[in-house]
Amino acid sequence: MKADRDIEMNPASIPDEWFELKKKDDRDREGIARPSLSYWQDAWRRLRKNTMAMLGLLFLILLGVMAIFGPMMTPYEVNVQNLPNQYQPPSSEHWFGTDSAGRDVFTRTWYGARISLFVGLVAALIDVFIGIVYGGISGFKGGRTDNIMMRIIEILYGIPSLLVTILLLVVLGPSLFTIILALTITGWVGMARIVRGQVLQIKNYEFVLASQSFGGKSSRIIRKHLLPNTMGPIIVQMTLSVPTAIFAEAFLSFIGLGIQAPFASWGVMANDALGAILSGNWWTLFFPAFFISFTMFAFNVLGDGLQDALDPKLRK
Amino acid sequence: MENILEVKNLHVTFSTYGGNVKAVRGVDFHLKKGETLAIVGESGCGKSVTSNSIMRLIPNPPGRIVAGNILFNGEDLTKASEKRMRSIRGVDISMIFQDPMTALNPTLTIGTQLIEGLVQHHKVTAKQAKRKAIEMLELVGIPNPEERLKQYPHQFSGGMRQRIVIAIALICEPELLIADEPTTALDVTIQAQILELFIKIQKETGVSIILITHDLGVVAKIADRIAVMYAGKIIETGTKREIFYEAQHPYTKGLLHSVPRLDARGDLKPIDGSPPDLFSPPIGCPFAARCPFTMEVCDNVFPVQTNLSHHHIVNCWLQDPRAKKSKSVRITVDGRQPT
Amino acid sequence: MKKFLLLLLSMVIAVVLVACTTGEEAGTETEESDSTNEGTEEGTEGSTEKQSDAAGEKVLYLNNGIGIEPTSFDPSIGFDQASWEPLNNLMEGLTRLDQDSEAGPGVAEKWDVSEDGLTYTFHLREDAKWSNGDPVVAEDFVFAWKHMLDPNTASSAAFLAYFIKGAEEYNSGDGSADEVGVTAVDEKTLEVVLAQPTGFFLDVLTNPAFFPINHKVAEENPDWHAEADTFVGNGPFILESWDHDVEMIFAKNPEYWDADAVKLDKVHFSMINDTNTQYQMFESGDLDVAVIPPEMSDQLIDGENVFIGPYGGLEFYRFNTTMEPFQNKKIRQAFAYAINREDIAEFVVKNGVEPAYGFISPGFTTPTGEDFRDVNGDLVSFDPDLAKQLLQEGMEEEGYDELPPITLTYSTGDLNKAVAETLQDMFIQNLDVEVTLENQEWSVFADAQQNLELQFSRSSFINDYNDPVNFLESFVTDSYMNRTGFSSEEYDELITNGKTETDEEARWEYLSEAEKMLADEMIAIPIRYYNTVVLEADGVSGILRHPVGYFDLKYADKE
Amino acid sequence: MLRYTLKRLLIAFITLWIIISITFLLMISVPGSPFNTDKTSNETVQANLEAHYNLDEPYFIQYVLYLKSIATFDFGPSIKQPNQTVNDLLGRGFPISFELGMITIVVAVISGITLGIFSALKHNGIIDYLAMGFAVLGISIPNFILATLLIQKLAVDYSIFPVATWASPSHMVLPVLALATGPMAIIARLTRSTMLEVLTQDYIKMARAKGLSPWKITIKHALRNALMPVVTIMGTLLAAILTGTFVIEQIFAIPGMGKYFVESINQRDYPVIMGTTVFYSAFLILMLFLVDIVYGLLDPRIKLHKKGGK
Repeated sequence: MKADRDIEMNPASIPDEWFELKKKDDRDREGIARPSLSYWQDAWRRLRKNTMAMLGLLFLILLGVMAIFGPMMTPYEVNVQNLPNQYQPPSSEHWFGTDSAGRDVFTRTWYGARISLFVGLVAALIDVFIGIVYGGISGFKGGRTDNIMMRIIEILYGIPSLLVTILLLVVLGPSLFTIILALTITGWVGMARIVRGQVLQIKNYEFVLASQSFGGKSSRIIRKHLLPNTMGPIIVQMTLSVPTAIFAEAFLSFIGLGIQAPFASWGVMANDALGAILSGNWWTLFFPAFFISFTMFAFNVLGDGLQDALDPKLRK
Repeated sequence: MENILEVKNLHVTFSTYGGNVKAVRGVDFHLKKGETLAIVGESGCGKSVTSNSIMRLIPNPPGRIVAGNILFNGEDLTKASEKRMRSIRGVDISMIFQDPMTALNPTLTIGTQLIEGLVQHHKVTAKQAKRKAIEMLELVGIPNPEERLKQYPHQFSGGMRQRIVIAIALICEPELLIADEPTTALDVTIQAQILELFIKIQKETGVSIILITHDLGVVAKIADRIAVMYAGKIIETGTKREIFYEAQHPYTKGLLHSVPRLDARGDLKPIDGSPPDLFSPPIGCPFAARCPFTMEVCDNVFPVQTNLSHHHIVNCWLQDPRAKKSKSVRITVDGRQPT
Repeated sequence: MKKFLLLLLSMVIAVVLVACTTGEEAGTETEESDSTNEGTEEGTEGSTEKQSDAAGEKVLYLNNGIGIEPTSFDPSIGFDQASWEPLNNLMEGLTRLDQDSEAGPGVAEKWDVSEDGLTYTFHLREDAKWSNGDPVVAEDFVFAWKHMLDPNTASSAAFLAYFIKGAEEYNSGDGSADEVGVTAVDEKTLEVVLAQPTGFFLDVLTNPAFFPINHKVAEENPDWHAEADTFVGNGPFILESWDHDVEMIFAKNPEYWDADAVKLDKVHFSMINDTNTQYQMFESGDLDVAVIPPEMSDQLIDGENVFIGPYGGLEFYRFNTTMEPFQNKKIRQAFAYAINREDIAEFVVKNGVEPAYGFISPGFTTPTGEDFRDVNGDLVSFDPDLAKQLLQEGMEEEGYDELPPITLTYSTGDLNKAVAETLQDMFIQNLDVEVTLENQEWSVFADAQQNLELQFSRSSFINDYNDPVNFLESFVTDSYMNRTGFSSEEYDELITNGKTETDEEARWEYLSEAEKMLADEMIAIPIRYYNTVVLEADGVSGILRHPVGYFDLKYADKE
Repeated sequence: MLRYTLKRLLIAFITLWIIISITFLLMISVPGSPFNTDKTSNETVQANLEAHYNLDEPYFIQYVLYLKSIATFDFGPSIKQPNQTVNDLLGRGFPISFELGMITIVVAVISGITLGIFSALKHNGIIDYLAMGFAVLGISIPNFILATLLIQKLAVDYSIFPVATWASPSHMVLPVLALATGPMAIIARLTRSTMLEVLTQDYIKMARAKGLSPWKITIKHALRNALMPVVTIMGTLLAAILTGTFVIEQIFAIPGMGKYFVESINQRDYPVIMGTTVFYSAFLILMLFLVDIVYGLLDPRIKLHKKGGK
């Protein structure tokens, strides 16, 4: 870009023909400076510019791919033991080494990814579902219904969720199903509050009122106004609740209420291998811990990126 | 009268992810003691950037004054240290912001916000500061000032808040007051009150004012001189009279026609199109794309300055003798305006 | 040269001391006078140390077992390792395990046994005193034992006293306290009448459940045992302070009759129940004794400061014979032969444990002086081919085309889980049988196992007293410990004989038969024996760790 | 204000009552009796024990008895430690957990806010990246791994701090560090983003236009406003720290309530589980209540009586 574009030419040297009025047709060349993008295209455009968020997204996609195909890349079965072969450091045979029962850590890591991601995603999706239904009804209906529903939320909000989760698992016994159940039983409250807040806010936005008064179709209102404005915060909240669930599961495995053997989530694998800090069999702890941390990290930066990208107020 | 402020060839650039935005591109103007200069233009034309530059309040990064001088009483503010600037801000030059709803910190009492500048710059006792604060509130017309000092911004109406903001700006008795769209966020009735206040204050204190606005009604009321900005450049300056009745630049004319006036006949005539993208501003006249009288030259060369009178300066090729000779131009300009 | 002089001096003192004690004991008859002598010898050593180490106090830093707060220091209530290990050092029963892990004199200096083996008369030491200065009297034992048997006390340990006449009846609510065969003949003489002859009764008495209670103190303050201020003991140490869930500090008990034998001035019991943390504290020098985290076993087990000793106990898995397919003996055997115990011991449990090819752990000496384990030999082995064949035969017998689903249940715990996972894998690889794993919290698990709700479940057994019958009697019909649905008159009879037969050789023969029968029926699969493995810091010595019984710091020393 | 307070109190009590009921319901539906030990105890003995703890009464009676005892702040005896009442355990454990929790929250808040402010002031600078990298790392590592790592490195390998227990200030460093890192990171990120938002506000520009020093602007104008979101998440953070203590107290052998809670779960010690749960909840609810009030004090715009409907 030339910095001195607007340098003044010697006015005398300007040809006289330049001082004729231009025809109208020639003048529409300004065109549209920026193609008008839909909300999602625009969000995606802005997300792409955020390097960290894109790295996070890339990591998560890779993780998903590896969770599906990772175990197929080795000749080892996830649960088959080879006791004399225990605690082998990483090598060309066992890329991530072997654990206390001589099982291949690489294979187990991806099985663990399946379970951890499953717990995280399902718990988050259920949260979203209940949250949208509850928060949506509360926000839309308003008035007395809203009042009562919000009182209930307020009451539930005070309940320390992890305590209830622990109690529930003590009673029901830990399994994939009960862990997800226990995590969601109080987890949706936050989501419901967010959805309700958004719905309430948008319901009163002038543009919604306006398009209603112009006889706008409700499907159009929902698609054009409600979805973009509520989905943003919901998606951002989801990117936070997935790793929270994964973390909670890891915490539960520390106090002995994690997924049960022979299944192993990352949390269980890490907890089982805590002694590796003492013994120097670092690979048994490092890989599950690394993936827990990095997944958390990736979801966090992606969440931050999405928050910026999806915020309609920040739309340039 | 001497110039209290001279801005010469000011260039301000913001670097963003998308590239450099040249928000201000060579602005020149001056201000005399006790004078009110209005800078008008559409939003995004660089008015606020110019005024913030004078206060050196451009966030850096991303903003940067790349060239030019700002002479305040002969001192070049572009070269002043941050410490020196702090001693000027609030004391010699004050500023009033657009939205009185957000310009006051919601968590502090207005008393605190009033006197903190005073306490910062002058060694005054709490008692003196309070007395001065009450005096200022009285000046700007807040009833029961003593009680009001203890209250929080949310306990005031918008107009009241703007009065407080003005009081804050004036408490150290500055020589220059920059008012950035001081009435935009207010109701019309309140607007009038605030403008009256400005006039009253200027009469009482003799402060010089730079008024930044896009509202020509406001300008008509209190400005001595007017500078019209478009896309980072000043395209026409002149006295109030010269601009309102003898405007030469098509943009200025367009601006005047887009204001509803009781005495004007006919329809409102909005200006078509939107200002150019300042990421890569046009080489020639920035208004060329929207101008009804665009010539080939407008697209390629920025117009030279034409001094129509001592004050009245315009940057437009239509003032060039060659354009005046051109048949097509003469017919269109002198005849009916094309739409 | 200096050392030699010290040694000489200490020997002189020792001789004087021995002379004194023997003088006092002159004319008394003790069945096991050997150990008495040994005790006094230790006493002299103690005084030697004291003089040579006058500079500073000897303080030993321990973690209390697996690092938890004692349940209770009421001997009848604290029925677990965390309570009884410290209690064994704060109190003393009629008998006390000596350095050879045999029951020697404790508070009882000597005792007489009647011809029929039913009546024991204990003669209490004149100088046995409580830490508050009261003499230990026969009434203290009567009080303590009846307290234990009182149904209202709800002591879990009460069954240990069922050898005593009238004890079971009183404890079950069918009899009265007066009918229990314990009487204080005089202040220092206690008479105990048994329900049936019990050869190992003196061993049973070393168990903390049979410790005395200072009845004067207890009658005044039933919560005497709850805090350090009110606790009154009669053992080598006194409870100096007890910061609940944090630390207990023991100090040498000057009132103890054998105080001279005690070398340590203080013992700190901390309560750190994280295996890694307590090991890290050992590493940093904050603890003198620690257990080895499983991951560290390979690196540490051969080290110099590792104490490895036998510990009477067995880890095993129970079949539920009332549930398919384990009603079939051959199928049960098939599972037993499919397990590679060697691998489990070496790679999973580690810490030098021995794989179990029988039920009774090594360390029980027969009347002929041999080890019971050697006499009865290996009763099961690892033989995948035999296992498959047995499974085939068993399935044919039952007419199965395929096995009903099998669930293996274990109580929550890292090691339990690791062993269970290994078993699961071994059944797939060696038997081609898939079993499902399930874990339950301990009390749920115990309840379910008790109620025969589990098909195939983990168990462990730690000996309470030094006799094989302790384990074997678990499987008699209707025993609380049976938990397999197994019932055999023949077996019941073997056990009854194994308990009451007065001819020791014949009695051990019954026990041998009983174990063989258990192995043939294979109602439970032995996995591995327990052992004691601890790290001891340099300079720590003399801690007694018995194969059966609780550890003893009486002779412990630290340089 | 009074009306609002009363209303909040009522809600708090209902929440507490629900927790008590849930706890009770879950506990009675637990299979297994708390009186199982490895060794035999006959049925009479069991029955005696159960009678002693009212476990033989009908559930409804048990429930009423339990509510009654909670109302009188009596959580009953511990089953596994017969000499101890739950009140004893709480009385011993709570001060320690409270100390741990409070030190942690103070450390987390102070360091988190400081970190957040510096990041925001040096937006997109090296300090910002370092601080945020550290913060994200703090959020990402499970605290049980962090705790074990800290012990091995700082206590065992370099002997800078003691390994475990809760005896002197130097004993507190590692557990507080392990527990505070997560919340600190959350606070730092939140402070940074709100600071960045606040710094673009007109009133900050106004303060600069008054010629105030950056330091004064940060402390007086920006910080106070940036703190408000931090206050609103305080309740959540307290809950997180509280559950974090379960892990930290276990690893560092700190005799606080978290240790009792985890042990009681493993031992099925009903009264202790119920007592600690109810106590924890009551404490948290109280804290949430206080947070609401502090928020009201910090932000004069929040009229407490208006906020009830939110």
